[in-house]
Amino acid sequence: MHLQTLPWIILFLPLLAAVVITLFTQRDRKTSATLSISAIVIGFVLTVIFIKANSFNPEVKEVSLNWLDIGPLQAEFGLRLDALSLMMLLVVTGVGSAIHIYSWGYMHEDRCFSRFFASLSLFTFSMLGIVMANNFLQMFISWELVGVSSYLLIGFWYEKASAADAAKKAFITNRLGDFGFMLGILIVWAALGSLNFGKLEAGLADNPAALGSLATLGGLLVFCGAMGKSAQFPLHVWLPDAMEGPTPVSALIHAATMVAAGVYMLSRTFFIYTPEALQVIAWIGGCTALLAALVAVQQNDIKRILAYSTLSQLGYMVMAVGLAAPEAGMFHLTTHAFFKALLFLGAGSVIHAMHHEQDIWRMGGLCKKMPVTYWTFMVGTMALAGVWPLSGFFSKDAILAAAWHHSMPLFIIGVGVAALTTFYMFRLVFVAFLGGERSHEVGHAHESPWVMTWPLRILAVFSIVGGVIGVEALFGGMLHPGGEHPHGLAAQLVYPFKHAPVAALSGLAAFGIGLFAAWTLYARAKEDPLPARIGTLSRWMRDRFYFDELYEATVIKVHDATAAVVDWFDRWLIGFAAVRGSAGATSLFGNVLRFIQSGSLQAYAFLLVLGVAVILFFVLGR
Amino acid sequence: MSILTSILGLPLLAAVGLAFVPRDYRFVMRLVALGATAASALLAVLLFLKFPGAGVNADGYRFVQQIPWVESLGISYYVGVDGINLGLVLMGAIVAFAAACCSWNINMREKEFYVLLLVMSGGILGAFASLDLFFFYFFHELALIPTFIMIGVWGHGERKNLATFQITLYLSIGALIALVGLILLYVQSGANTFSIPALTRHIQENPMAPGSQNLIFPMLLFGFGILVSLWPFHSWAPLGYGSAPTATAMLHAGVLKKFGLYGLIRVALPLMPEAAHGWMQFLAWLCLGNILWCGFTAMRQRDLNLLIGNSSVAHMGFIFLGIASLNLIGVTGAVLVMIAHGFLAALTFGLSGYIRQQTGTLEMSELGGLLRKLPFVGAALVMAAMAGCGLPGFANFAGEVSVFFGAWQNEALRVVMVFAVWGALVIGAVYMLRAVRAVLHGPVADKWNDVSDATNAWRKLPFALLLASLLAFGFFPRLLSEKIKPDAEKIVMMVNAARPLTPALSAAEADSEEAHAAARSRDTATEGN
Amino acid sequence: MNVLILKHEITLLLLALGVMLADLWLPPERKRGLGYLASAGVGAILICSLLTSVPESPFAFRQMYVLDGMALFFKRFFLVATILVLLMAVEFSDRIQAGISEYYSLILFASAGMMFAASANDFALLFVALELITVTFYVLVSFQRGRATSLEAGVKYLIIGALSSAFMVFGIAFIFGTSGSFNFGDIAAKLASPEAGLVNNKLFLFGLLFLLVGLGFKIAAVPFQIWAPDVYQGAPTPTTAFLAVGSKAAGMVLLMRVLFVAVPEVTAQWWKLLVVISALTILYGNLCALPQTNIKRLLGYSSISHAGYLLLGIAAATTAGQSAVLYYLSGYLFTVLAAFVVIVLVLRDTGAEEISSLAGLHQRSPLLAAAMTISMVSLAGIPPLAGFFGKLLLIKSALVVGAEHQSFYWLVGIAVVGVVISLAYYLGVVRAIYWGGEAAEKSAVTLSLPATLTVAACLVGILFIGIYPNPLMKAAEAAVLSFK
Amino acid sequence: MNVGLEHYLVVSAVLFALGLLGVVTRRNILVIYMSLELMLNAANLALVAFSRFNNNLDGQVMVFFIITVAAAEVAVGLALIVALYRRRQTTHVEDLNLLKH
Repeated sequence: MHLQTLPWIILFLPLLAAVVITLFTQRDRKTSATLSISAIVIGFVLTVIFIKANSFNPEVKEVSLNWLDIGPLQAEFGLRLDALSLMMLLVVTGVGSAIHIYSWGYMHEDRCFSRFFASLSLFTFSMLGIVMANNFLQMFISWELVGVSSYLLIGFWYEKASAADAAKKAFITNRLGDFGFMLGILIVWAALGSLNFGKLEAGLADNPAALGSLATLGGLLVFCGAMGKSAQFPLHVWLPDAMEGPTPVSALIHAATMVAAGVYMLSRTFFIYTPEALQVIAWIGGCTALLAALVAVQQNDIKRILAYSTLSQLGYMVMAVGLAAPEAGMFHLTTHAFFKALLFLGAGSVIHAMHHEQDIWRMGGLCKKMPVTYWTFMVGTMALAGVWPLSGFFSKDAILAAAWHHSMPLFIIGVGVAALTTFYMFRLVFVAFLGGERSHEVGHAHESPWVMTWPLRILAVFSIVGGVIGVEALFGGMLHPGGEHPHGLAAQLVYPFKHAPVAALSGLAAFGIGLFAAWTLYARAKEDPLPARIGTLSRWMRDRFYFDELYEATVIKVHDATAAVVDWFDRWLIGFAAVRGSAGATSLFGNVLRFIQSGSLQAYAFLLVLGVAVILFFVLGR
Repeated sequence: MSILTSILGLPLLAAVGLAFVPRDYRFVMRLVALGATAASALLAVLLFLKFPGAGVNADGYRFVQQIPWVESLGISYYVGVDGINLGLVLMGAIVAFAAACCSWNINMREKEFYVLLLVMSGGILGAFASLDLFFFYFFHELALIPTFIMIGVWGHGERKNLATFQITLYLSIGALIALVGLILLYVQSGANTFSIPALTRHIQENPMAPGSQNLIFPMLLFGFGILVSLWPFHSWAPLGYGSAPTATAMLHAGVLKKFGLYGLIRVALPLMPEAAHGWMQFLAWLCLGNILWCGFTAMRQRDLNLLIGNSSVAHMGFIFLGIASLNLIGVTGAVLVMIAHGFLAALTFGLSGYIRQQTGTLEMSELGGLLRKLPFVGAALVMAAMAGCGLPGFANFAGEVSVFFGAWQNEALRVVMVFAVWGALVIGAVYMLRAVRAVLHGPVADKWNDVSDATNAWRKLPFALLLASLLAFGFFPRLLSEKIKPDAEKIVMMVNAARPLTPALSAAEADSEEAHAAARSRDTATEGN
Repeated sequence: MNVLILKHEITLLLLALGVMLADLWLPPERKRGLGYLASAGVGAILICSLLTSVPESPFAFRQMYVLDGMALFFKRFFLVATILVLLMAVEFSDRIQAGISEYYSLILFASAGMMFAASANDFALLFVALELITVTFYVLVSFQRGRATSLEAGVKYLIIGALSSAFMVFGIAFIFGTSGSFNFGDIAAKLASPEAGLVNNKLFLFGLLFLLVGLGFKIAAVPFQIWAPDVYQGAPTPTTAFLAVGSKAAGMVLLMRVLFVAVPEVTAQWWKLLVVISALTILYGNLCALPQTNIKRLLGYSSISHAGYLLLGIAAATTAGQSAVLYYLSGYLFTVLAAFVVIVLVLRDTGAEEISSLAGLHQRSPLLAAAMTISMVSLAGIPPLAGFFGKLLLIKSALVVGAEHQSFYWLVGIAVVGVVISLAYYLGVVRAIYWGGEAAEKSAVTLSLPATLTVAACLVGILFIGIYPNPLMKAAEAAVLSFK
Repeated sequence: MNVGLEHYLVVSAVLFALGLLGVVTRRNILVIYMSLELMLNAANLALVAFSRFNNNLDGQVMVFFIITVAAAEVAVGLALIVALYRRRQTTHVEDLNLLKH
């Protein structure tokens, strides 16, 4: 049984839900939510059924329809079903389901409840599209759709100026990346004559030089797309701002899906990158990881901390791909999806309880008020920090191991970031959950309803076991065939220490250092002690290294200035001088000319005679 | 009688009929206008559905009808469709109906308005259905003149008068240059016929002299170019559209403007292939003017209609780029964008017209937060903006992406392409989102408390119809592309059968010749598969 | 000789005399209606002319007079024009203090002159026919004796007209002196024979140029256009209309006969002169019309520009060009008359002739507003109206020649520029009608049935010629054949 | 001295030129009008001379036409000038300035 239609159903159910909600059930909140949630839950169930039936390695790997074919442009609409996409499918629908269910509780009071679920479903559809795409163009299409649905979700509270601006910023920044992505696709297509991943891979395998001189450039351009979606330096600025959206959205975008799309795409198209391109990718990933971790240390908004943490982890993943270890990147992506979704939903639970207060310095002592949230959050934190045997340890270790093998500087950065991660996460936990109440809102806080806590519990379980359920082997088998991959629970538990002990131990050491630093600084802090200690650096970190300001001063200014200049020329040179000028000159000429008609009869007679004379001269005079 | 004659004749007939309806019978007038355009749109849908099965004549056209008109000059009323104009006729008919629907707020001189609207609709459809150069031009002008008068009489804004004069004179210059070019083509081809198929056949056997080609082609290029607001001849468009009544802007920006592009594809390329090769590199750079220049200008607009007008000019750049690529993908993509942009432009102008009617202004600094008050119209505007910045799912994307692939295939255009993609993906997004941000997002001001959404089904219908068309062709572009492809291929073959004759225009021409050859062989190779 | 060959002219003259005599017996209040009678009579002649075909021996009076296809075409043209002008004159009669029946009969006399001009095959007949027209027009122009502008226009027309007549006569004298004949056929034969050397005879060419002054005056081509705006503005409106249509067409037919029948060799030599004159005429007319505020003066300038377009067809010197001229003139006939009828009907109460006084016309009379708009648009040359197809033919004929003489491309370019400029001022009139400002006068315009029919006839003519050109095209082509 | 065609033509041309000069320089409409008649007569003279030297009487017939037409023209013209005088009390060309530009 191949169940070939199942993937189609999985893909289109959310779209159907979005359409039905938009067209018919806008007013009926309950039906809307039910539709949207059941679409993704059914999707999850069907995915499980499909994997059960076909395992992660179906016989038929592709099903496709013809979407557009014009001569050499053969654009299919197809689904590629292999381990990579199926695992990703599982993650997206699984984590997505949890977030959808959670949203029911979180968004319950919002008046645009139906719209929210419609957007959420649209987003799910787009994301599934990226996951299952079997060709570049379809991936680009879903890519764009993800962009727009994230625009709709981030700007969900569009009446708030900051939300509307953040949505715009996210979309446009993504578009900058997509610009490169499109060009990359064009280069690849022009050189290899196909868009289909399978055919491209086969083509490149046949003739590795097929991309010619543009190979590195093409790869890097495709990577640009990933930079936008996965918020890699220097296109990372949109992600923290995107926190303006409702928290489930942040969870969905930052945890499992949108930002992961970039890494997923890199893994999917791993075959086109040349070593040079990979090097650039790795360094960009490393820089992002470091930079974001540093910034996260000095943020006070709970969601922003998580946002920068996401950035930092994405940096890890991208670095992994750059280090020619896409399986490690995907592994981390998967585990990260679990614990980061968990963290965001936990943060959402906190925010919900705190009546939309997001400053951690106004929280404190929440562990008693919200035990479920606290403990699940703690699990997430530990997983993120890389505590053995939680999922984060294994995936992060895989990346550190890859770095150990390939590049010492990146390894050092990686370990440093790991320490920073532990530091800022525990800073968050110490300040927000432990200690005394820092504001009276904490007094009113209480645990969230079951629709919100159950997703937390489920995600917490996955955050714990995610590292040892065979994900790594699965990705490894596909993306890194021939390499050794651990099988069996026990083997997986100890694999890191056998495979690359230095990396594993460094990771654990980093955790220790980070925890210790956080404990010393924040366990009993009333206010942040860091600014006093490191001064300027702290300010730089808090102000996100002034990247927004930098863009404001460069990219945006350049565009605005160009637009102003062009507009000026358009208005005055073309519109006024050339167009209306010539009209004006004509009319002026007419006005002058008509004074020949002086009204004087004698002048008329004279002119007539003059005319005759001129004609006589020219016709006969020569 | 061909179904095409009914499609274009119904609005014209209704216009004549309306002239005899007493002016107090407003309801009757509206009914006649709606009925005629609706019938014409339905017939166009029928035409579209029946197209693959209909009989083809020797020249590859279907649903043809030919009536001799002026024998001594070889003018005949000759209508017919192939893949290239089929979609345009469909799009024109649907937009005409939508425009008629959007005219409910006209409350002075309805009679004249509806007569002109119907004449315009009939003229537009006639221009696209005609296979005779004379009628092709004739119908276009028939549609153009009502545009001017409608802007003058029912237009709005302080600069209405300037807008009317500017658009009239500017477009007339373009139309006349094109006319002179067409007549010259007729004269110098020596075929003594205005029939496009006959002319094409004649020229395939007796190609035009290089001198003639180089004389006529620029005339058509710039004549048609002015009509399509090719940079730098675009400044009529934003102001004109900004001042035009809703229906007029919808019909003109959506449909009538495509006339010049259609003319380039149908007439200029196949009949003057050598000159086409020589000029295309130049055209490609000009179309960057549209995409970037007008995109940047759009970013600076303070009035929503001006912004949309500039963006519509910018979109024309993609169509030109598709044409300039001179290959199957590019030309097919260009036709796709033409159709898609038709729906889109009509939609955006319809929506902005609605907003203006409700708020009395389109100054973006005055507006804001309207999505709360106008959930339907606002959502439609968001979708339109998204379609405008090339979001997949809308027909524009299918077209633009084909244009990109087509233009990229032509190696001479790659530098241009880099900028074009920038314009499409980044600049387009910037100004479109800026408009959404300014008009729909943000807090809603108290003064807009009375603004009401389109609740009535009739009010929603035009927008829903246009959106549905955009989405239908966006999801299933093959509905169009499969029909366009064979005929686009014929044109591309005719163009590429000739060698370029003025390499002076581009240094890269020598390189690109190989590319052409490669592209051609690839074309034919895939054709073989 | 068959005198019946002149039956149209003779009947027309009798009709003119009849109208004059009827004035003696008719009570004053009935005199106005005489115009209807006159136009009915002209209508009868028109029908008669439609039934007439070219006789086997088309000549009369020692080949002075010819009734060929061209003559017949123009006779019908003039008869149609006369009918419409007479109907217009009836509507205008309130503003003519005395002698309305004389006004009618003078129109008929002028019309007879034009019909003779259509048939002129000899410089003597040319001169006499032209003078018949001109002298009649002196009176017609100054017919509103109470109005100073009418008188001034009359005097200006008189002096400049007489001056150009003098040039023409002097020219004819030299043509006669060098060629030894007045007859077009004889002169053509002499020109064709190389031993006579007439083509290079400077005196002959000098005479010919002087002759062209007279004809140029009639059609108001640069540099002989100078009188036109003043006279158009000052003259009573029906006279202006008749000047614009009849007098200009008479000049055109004579010009064509002279250039293509009498001196084809010289014409072939002088194409450059014609191109230059045509270009200047187009530009001058259109540019000067741009700032005008008086509608009649504007039409005066516009009529100059149309003379330029017509000359474009003549400069091409091909049968296509000639038939284009005929076609264009026919369209121009209905178009211009429609405009003047509207002017007569709208402005007869106020007497104001400013463009701005058309304001609010769309409310006062939608029919007249539409008629004026259509007329303006047709004059600009835009489909589906008469002016378009005419311009198309003219441009086409010029472009054909362009392959040989590049200057024609420039000429076409200038014509295009002219059309665009003209659009600006024609649109100005449309603006005044529809959105130009507040109307001073708000009452509805009352239209009599004949007036409505006149307007309708003009509109039908404009649309028919514009939309279905075939019949007129065939007629024009047939008429031009008589030049071969 | 033998009077040849040239002499007649020269006289005729001189007459014509004088007439022209009168038209262009004189201010009184009546005088201008007389100058115009002079020009017509110059043509007449030329015609008669040509007729004589060409041995073709057509020219002289033409002269009759011209005289007749000129008479008609004068009749109408003088009437017009009289009408103008009665309305405006002037026969000066400078006073004809209502219609211009």
